[in-house]
Parts: sequence; C-alpha cells; structure tokens
Amino acid sequence: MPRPDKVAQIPKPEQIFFFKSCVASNKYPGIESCGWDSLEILGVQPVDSDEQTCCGGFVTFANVAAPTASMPAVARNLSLAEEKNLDTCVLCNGCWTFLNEFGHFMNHNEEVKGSVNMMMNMMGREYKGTSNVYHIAEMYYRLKDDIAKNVKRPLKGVKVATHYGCHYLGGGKYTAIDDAQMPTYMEELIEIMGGTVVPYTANRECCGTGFTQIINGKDLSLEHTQHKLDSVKEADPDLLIVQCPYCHSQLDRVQQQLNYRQAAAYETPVIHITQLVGLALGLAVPKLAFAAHISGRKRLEDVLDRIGR
Amino acid sequence: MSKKTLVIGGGIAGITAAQKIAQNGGEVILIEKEAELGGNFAKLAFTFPVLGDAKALVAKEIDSVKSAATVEILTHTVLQSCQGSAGDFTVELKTATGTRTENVAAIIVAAGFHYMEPTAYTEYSYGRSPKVVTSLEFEKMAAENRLPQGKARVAFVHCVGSRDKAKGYRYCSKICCSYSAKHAIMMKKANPESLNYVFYIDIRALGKGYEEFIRLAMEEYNVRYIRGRVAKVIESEQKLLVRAEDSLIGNPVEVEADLVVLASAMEPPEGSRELAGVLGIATDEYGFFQEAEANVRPVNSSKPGIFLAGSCTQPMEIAASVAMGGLAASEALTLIK
Amino acid sequence: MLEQVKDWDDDFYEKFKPIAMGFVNEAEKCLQCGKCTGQCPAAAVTPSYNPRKIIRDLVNGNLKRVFSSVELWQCFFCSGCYSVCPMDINFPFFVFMFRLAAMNEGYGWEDVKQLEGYAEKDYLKKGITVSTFERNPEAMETVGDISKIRMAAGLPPERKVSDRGLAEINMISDLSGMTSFMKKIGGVELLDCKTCDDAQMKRCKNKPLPAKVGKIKTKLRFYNYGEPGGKAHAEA
Amino acid sequence: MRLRIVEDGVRTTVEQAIHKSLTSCLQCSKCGGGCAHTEEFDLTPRQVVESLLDCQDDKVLDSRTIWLCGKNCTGCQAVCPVGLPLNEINAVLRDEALARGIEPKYLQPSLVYHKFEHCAKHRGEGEASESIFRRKA
Repeated sequence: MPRPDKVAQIPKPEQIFFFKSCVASNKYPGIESCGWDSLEILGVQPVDSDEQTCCGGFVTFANVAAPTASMPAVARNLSLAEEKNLDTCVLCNGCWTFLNEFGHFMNHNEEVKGSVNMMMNMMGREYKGTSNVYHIAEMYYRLKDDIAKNVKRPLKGVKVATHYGCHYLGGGKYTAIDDAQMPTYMEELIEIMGGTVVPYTANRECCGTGFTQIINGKDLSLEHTQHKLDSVKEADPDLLIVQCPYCHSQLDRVQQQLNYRQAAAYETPVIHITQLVGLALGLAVPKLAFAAHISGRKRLEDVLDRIGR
Repeated sequence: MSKKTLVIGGGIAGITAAQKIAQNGGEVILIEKEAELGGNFAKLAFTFPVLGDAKALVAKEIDSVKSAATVEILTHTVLQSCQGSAGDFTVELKTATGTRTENVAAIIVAAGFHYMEPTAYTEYSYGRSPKVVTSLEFEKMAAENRLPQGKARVAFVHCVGSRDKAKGYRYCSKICCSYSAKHAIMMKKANPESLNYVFYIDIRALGKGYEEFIRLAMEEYNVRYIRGRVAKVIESEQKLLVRAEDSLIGNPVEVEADLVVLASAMEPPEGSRELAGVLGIATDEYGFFQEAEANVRPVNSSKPGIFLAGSCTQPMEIAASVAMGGLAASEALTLIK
Repeated sequence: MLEQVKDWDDDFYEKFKPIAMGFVNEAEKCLQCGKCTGQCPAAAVTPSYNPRKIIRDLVNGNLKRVFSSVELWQCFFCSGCYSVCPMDINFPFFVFMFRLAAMNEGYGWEDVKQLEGYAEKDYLKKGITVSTFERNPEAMETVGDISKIRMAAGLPPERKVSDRGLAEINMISDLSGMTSFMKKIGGVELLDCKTCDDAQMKRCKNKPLPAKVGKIKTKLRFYNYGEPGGKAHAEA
Repeated sequence: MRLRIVEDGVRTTVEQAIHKSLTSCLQCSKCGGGCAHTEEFDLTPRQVVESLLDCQDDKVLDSRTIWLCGKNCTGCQAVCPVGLPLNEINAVLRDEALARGIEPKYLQPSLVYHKFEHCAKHRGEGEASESIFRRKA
C-alpha cells in the first residue's frame, strides 16, 4: 500500500526539471515524448536543458568511474535544476536512486560536498542540495486525480501486468512512496485508467539486467530474465508495464534473444508507465513510438485497435 | 490506612499474585480490562515443554482465585488515575458500570503482553493471503480443527518482528523457538501426514526441558529445521512459495507450503506507556515496564509500592510469570503487614 | 581449504571504512540470518554467490577470498537484500566498494575492461552512456532508424548534449582521475553480431545459452564459495 | 539453482543401514573440523547430513566427500555428540552411487590442485600443498 505521508510530500509544481534517460532517448524515444507530453497535459510544465548528461550510474556501477568521479557528475546534473530553482523529475529507476543516494550522501557529508564544490566552482557552478528528485511514476501517483479527469482513451479490457524494478523500491526502502515488497501504486494507476491488473508470481523479481551483468555475465542474466518471462507468459497480460527504461530494454530485447536462441515464443509487449499514461491520455500514436519496440509488436497493434488509435 | 492491594491484569501473573496475597490474609482487587480472566494463557491450546492442556490449567487457577474470599474481581475495568505513595495510594477505577475510588497499600502491575501484528512484513504476504497466519491464529485454528488436511506442508517462520531493527524490535522474544516447536508437534499430531518445516536463525531454548523439547520435535515428530530466515512468501496459484536460504549448506531453498505460520514477536501490552504515565513509573525504550534493578530487584518498579509481574517487563514464559507473580505478592505483603 | 585465522586481516574493515566514505558500514551488525540470500536473484541462479557469506568473510577479515572470488562480480545490484535486511545493511554498496578494492588488488580487470568502452566512447564523447548503435541485427531490422521514430514522436532526430556539458564531464573525469584510470585498463572490443560469419551464427543458435561475450577469463579465478570444485571443475 | 525441498530420497536407505535417524544431527560441525580430509571436501560431513535431510540426493552422490572418507577411520563418529556414524553413512552413499552408476571420484586430482592451479596469486603455495597431498596418497 502506498505510504500517504510520502505521497503528501511530493509537490504539485507548475514547472519541473525534466531529466532524460539514456536508454529512453536512444532506444525507446516514446518514453521521453510521452513523459514530456503527459506532464504538460497534467498541468506540470517540464523544463529541459541540453547540458544534462547521463546520471553516471552505469559507468559507476561498472566500476569504471570511482565515486570520486561520479559524485561531481551527480552534483553537476542536480545543479542544473537548482539554477532554475526547480525539482527534478526522472524517468528511470537508476537515475532516481543514483541521484538520490549520492545527493543524500553529499548533503550529509560536508567534507565531500566541499571538495565536490571545489570542482564545480572551477566550471562556474555550485551544488547546494536544494533540488529534490522525483520519479515520474510518483508524480503520476500524486497527479492521479488529474489523470482520471483527462483519460481520453480508456484502457477498457486491456490486461496489464506490472514490473516495478528494483532500484526504486529496493534502494528506496525508506524514501519510495510504496512498500518495497508488495507495492500497489502502479496497479492503482492502471485501474484509474480503466485497465485490468493481472497478477503474476514473479512480480517483484529483478528484470535480470544487473547493471553490467547483461554484458559480462550474460548467461546469468538471461537465465534470470527467462524465469521472470516464464511467469509473465503464464499470466498472459496484454501489456507489461515497467517504470525503468533499463528494465524495459532488458525485458523487451531478451524476449527476442531467447526466441532466437531457444526457439521460445515470448511475445509480451513491454511498455513504460509514461507510454501507458500517454496512451490513456490520448496522445497520437506516433508520439507513443511503439515502432521502437521489439517484442510483441503485433499484440501492441491489437491493443491499439481495441482501444482506438 | 488501607490494607488492600490492587492487581492490574488478570493473566497468569496477576492471578498468581492475587492468590498468594489472599492465601496470606491480604485483600486484593483484581482488575482486568477484558471480559474474562486468563489473559494470553487462556488463548493457548497447549503448554510447553510439557504438552499440558492449557485451557484446563488456566481454568483451575481462575477457579481458585475466584473462590478466594478476599479477592474482588472486576472485569471490564481499567485504572484511570493513581495518587499517593507506597502504603497509601488512591486509585480511581473505571468499571463497566461507572467509576469507583479505592484506597490501596500496594499496586501490582501484571499487564501482560501483546502478540505483534506482522502487517509491516509485506514480504510474508500477511494479511493478503489467508494461508499466512500468526501463531496466535494458528492456536485458534488448532482449537477449531481447521488445520490443513492430507499431505500438507506447513512452514513455521521464527523471528517475525523480533531481532529486526528495520521493521520490528531488536530484542529476542525468547519463547517463539519453543512455541513454534510446540505448534509443529501439534500439527503433526493433528495430521500425521503433514510435513513441517521450521525456519530459524538460532534456536534459543533456554530452560529446563526446552532443548530436549525441540530435539523431540526434530527427532520424534520429524520436523525439518532449516537454518535461515525466510525472505519471501509468494502466493502462487493454490500454494505459497516460501523462499529462504539453507545457510548450513549455503544454498537458497524454496518450499511449496500450504500454510505459513509466523511466530510474531511479543510486544509490550497496548497502552503500556499510558498506564506507566498514570502510575508514574518508567518504561524502557520498547514500552515494557522498567524494573528498578534487573538482577536482584526484578519486581520493583521505579516507584516504591508499585510492583511488576509477568511479561509486561520482558518477554517471558508461563513458569517465569508465575514465579514473578509470587515474588510481587510477597513484596506487596510487606507493605500490608 | 583449511583456513588459518592468523591469515585473516584483523583491521582491514577499520581501514576500509574511511575509504568507503560512509557508504559501507555496520557489517558487524549482521545476524547471519540468510534473509538476503533467500531472496537474491543471483544466488537463485548461482548458489555459490552468497551475500551472507561475503559479509561473514568481511567481518572475519578473510578478504583474500572475497576479493579473489568470481562471485563478487555476480551481484545484480537489485537492492533486494537491503530491502529485506532486518539490520538495514546496504549490501549492494558493499559489493560496489569491494569491487573497487578487489581491482586495487589486481582482480576483476577483465570484467571492467569490457565496460570501459561505454565510458570512453559514449559517456565522455556523447554524454549519454547508451548509444543508438545496435549490436543485434534482428533488433536493427525490426526497429529501423531510431532518428525517424524520434522525429515522428516530435523529438529532435538525435538527443545532443551541449558542448559545455560535454566539456564539463570530461573535466570532471580528468580531475578525478577517471581518465587516467581508463587509459590504464584499456578497453576490449565488444563482440558485434554483425561481424559474425555463418558458422559462428550457427554455433550461437545451437547453444542453449550464450557463453560470455568478449574475452574474459573468469574461469581462471579462484572459485571458492559454496561448491569449490563442484561439477565444473571435475569436468575441467 | 534454488533447491526445491522434497521428502523422498536416499535418506531412508541410509537411516535403515545405520539404524539411526539423521534428524538427531545437531549441525555442530565437530565432524568436519577434525577430519584429515578437511581440505578436500566439497561438502563437509555436516553438509552431507543436511543435504540428505533436504533430500538433495544428486548433490550428495555427486560430491567428492563420500569418496574421500576413509572406511575404517572413525574419527568423526568418535567425536560426534550424538554418535552418528558418518563414515558408515558415506559407505552407504558410495554403494548407492555405484548402484546408480555414478563414477567414483577417487582418481580425480585433488581439489587443492584445482584451486591453486587456477589462482595465479597462490600458484607457488599451491604446488607445495599439492606435493604434500601426493606424499600422503
């Protein structure tokens, strides 16, 4: 069950700094366009900056960048929002946990903050630690009444399963808006938009990306993802909703890889929560960018046909 | 000056204290907020380590205290205020019919304990699946013959709420190891076909016959003890998947169970801090009543004239509660004489 | 192997704490209850990986084993262990810091080498760690040109980070020593499926699960948790 | 892989052969701690018993431990607080493994060899231990 106190802490701002995700930009552009447009419809104006870079989470957890290198990178990205006096809205669980954890760490460690700021001052910036980082799914949950009012394309009869992803709920044991083990806010959102929630056994299992595991521990990673996909397939949802572009990429692409290698038949469309909200809010079909998806394309078209294009 | 003693709580510790004072010629007012005497003891089916009939044992004690001429029993009664000092307390009691004021020489607090509701343990699916129950609910199921039939697998989970800084209490609840063994034996007796698994971290069976009792469960009743705290209980169709590590092998394990019993922690009684406020005595960080000196003055509270008995001071088994009730009674008697 | 307590490093943990900058602490609170391993996705597929044992070894000071183990590189960073931990030990950060410490001791470089390209070619050159480049021909055929999809969705054909932004992250990299570190490890070319010949393709398809991508020699490292020897060694 | 706990296994055969129940095992580790083969075990004797109780037959019958255990050495039985004859258990398991057609693992190189061979850092030490082992054999 969502924690009401945490939800109440999320503001309903007029503007928010829109922090883009690498995977979303370069592999699944629909996440970016739907995130932007849906926030606009819900009355929050996203603000972009082309100076924002990757959060640095991947290179850090790949151990290429030590915390000494990733800490200033986090501070730099957060300072962009601070310059505009805005809070940050992220699309990705990884960005959320990485910006939050490292930001929190710097805020509570003056020494580190000081040395980071020395570097920031050299480039004419300063990290103050005033911008809060919110995940777009939490924003949606906060704005759920506005979503209910603006549904143009109800998801009637669409069976939807959820995948929350680890780095939002697990890493945010005390900071996320929902309980780490049995979260329900995404289900609530789906019901608001008229969809039917399909439970499955492996709901809270990891997608199997494991940051770098998909690259240099691929057999481990695929074995785990297959376990998850088997459980999804059993429940047979029309859509599998994720809230992290990296999970999105893993669950979408590994289906095709397993089909190729093992002649399996995994055909579940995976879409991001922004795309689902965009779908319900009636965004034009090209905006959803389903053309960038690999698995379950036919089923995705069926869903569109059923609920109207 | 009054010669009466007020005993708060009609569980086994309170009953014992009242009996002992009455046997020594003192007058007692025994108050209980519920409708019946017996407390948590009366909710059990069996005792451990000797499998005695709990209901019969507690009924005998209740009868004996009820038949004592100098014990006045007030059910549906709570303490409202307390003034004065040792030997001369003025207490205001809220009974079922109204309030009454009494003058007492000593007060014995035997407020008992409460089984924690493990609602925070969402990983164990408690509250979502009807097949995940607390040990207290298991006792009730056993009494009503609703235990699973046939070749059922039952998993008992230790340390739910105990030894857990994140979601529960840091202390060990002391008796869960033993009563889980008791439950596993009850299960095996009620349904010999059943297969029982107990997930533990350490087995803390401190007391006469306790270790033997747990070995009895393992050896005679074939209860499988797996060392490892359960990480997740997942609902899967008609079954529950219990995931843990068998840390003695170092391998993650999974058991398909039909019933999961959570040994929930013993926590301080509801409203213990309020009661302590009314009486003017200290509680510890958890809300248990603080004893004046843990080793040699275990029944003295921080205020003279107010004595503590039973599991409102710390998690405790029945025998220890009875002993503590007796000691509290003898302390109270010194004020009366 | 018979372990000798005298070989254990008594004060490593104390020395390690300041290096770990407060990310890693409270390991001595561990109850050894096994809740972390019970829910671990990596342990479910390779039981020799065991978070509980790694913490145990840290507290004992038996670090040689942790650093040299293959298992250290098998964590998924899913934070599941942290989310269930009754003592609030943030184990993923332990793994993160251990990997740095292990690299300091000379282990695990093969794993990191493969990932260096992402930092050098994508993160520092473009500011975005994941590029539009597809290694998988099938994905490429299905999706086609990503810039067209971006344009249809009302976005610019390519997400670009401004020159100032790029200059700044490169500066951070230089100042913090990340650049020199990357030069030291050097990268390896990742396998590109487009370059596969038919024979390779066939082999790839016949295999139930693919072997490790790239040139890593993890088998040569000390395999020492759970089932030392085990089946893999008996066969080898 | 995650173990699935089952209830039927070679455990019953073992228990019948030794006329004792394996449930009496305290998991105290006394057996493995003093064994002469302690360096080469993949499963310690304690883990053999635990695995038998979990009915992980394949794991036990595939292990090296059951072949390493000497037939007439009763060191573990002598120290066992509940008197479990671990050497007899291993003998029964060897027979069972042979009956199931599992190849004996007497002749394979020692685990010590594998470990040190594969760890560059300890190669020097490894050779030393290896030669000690050969002399023993």
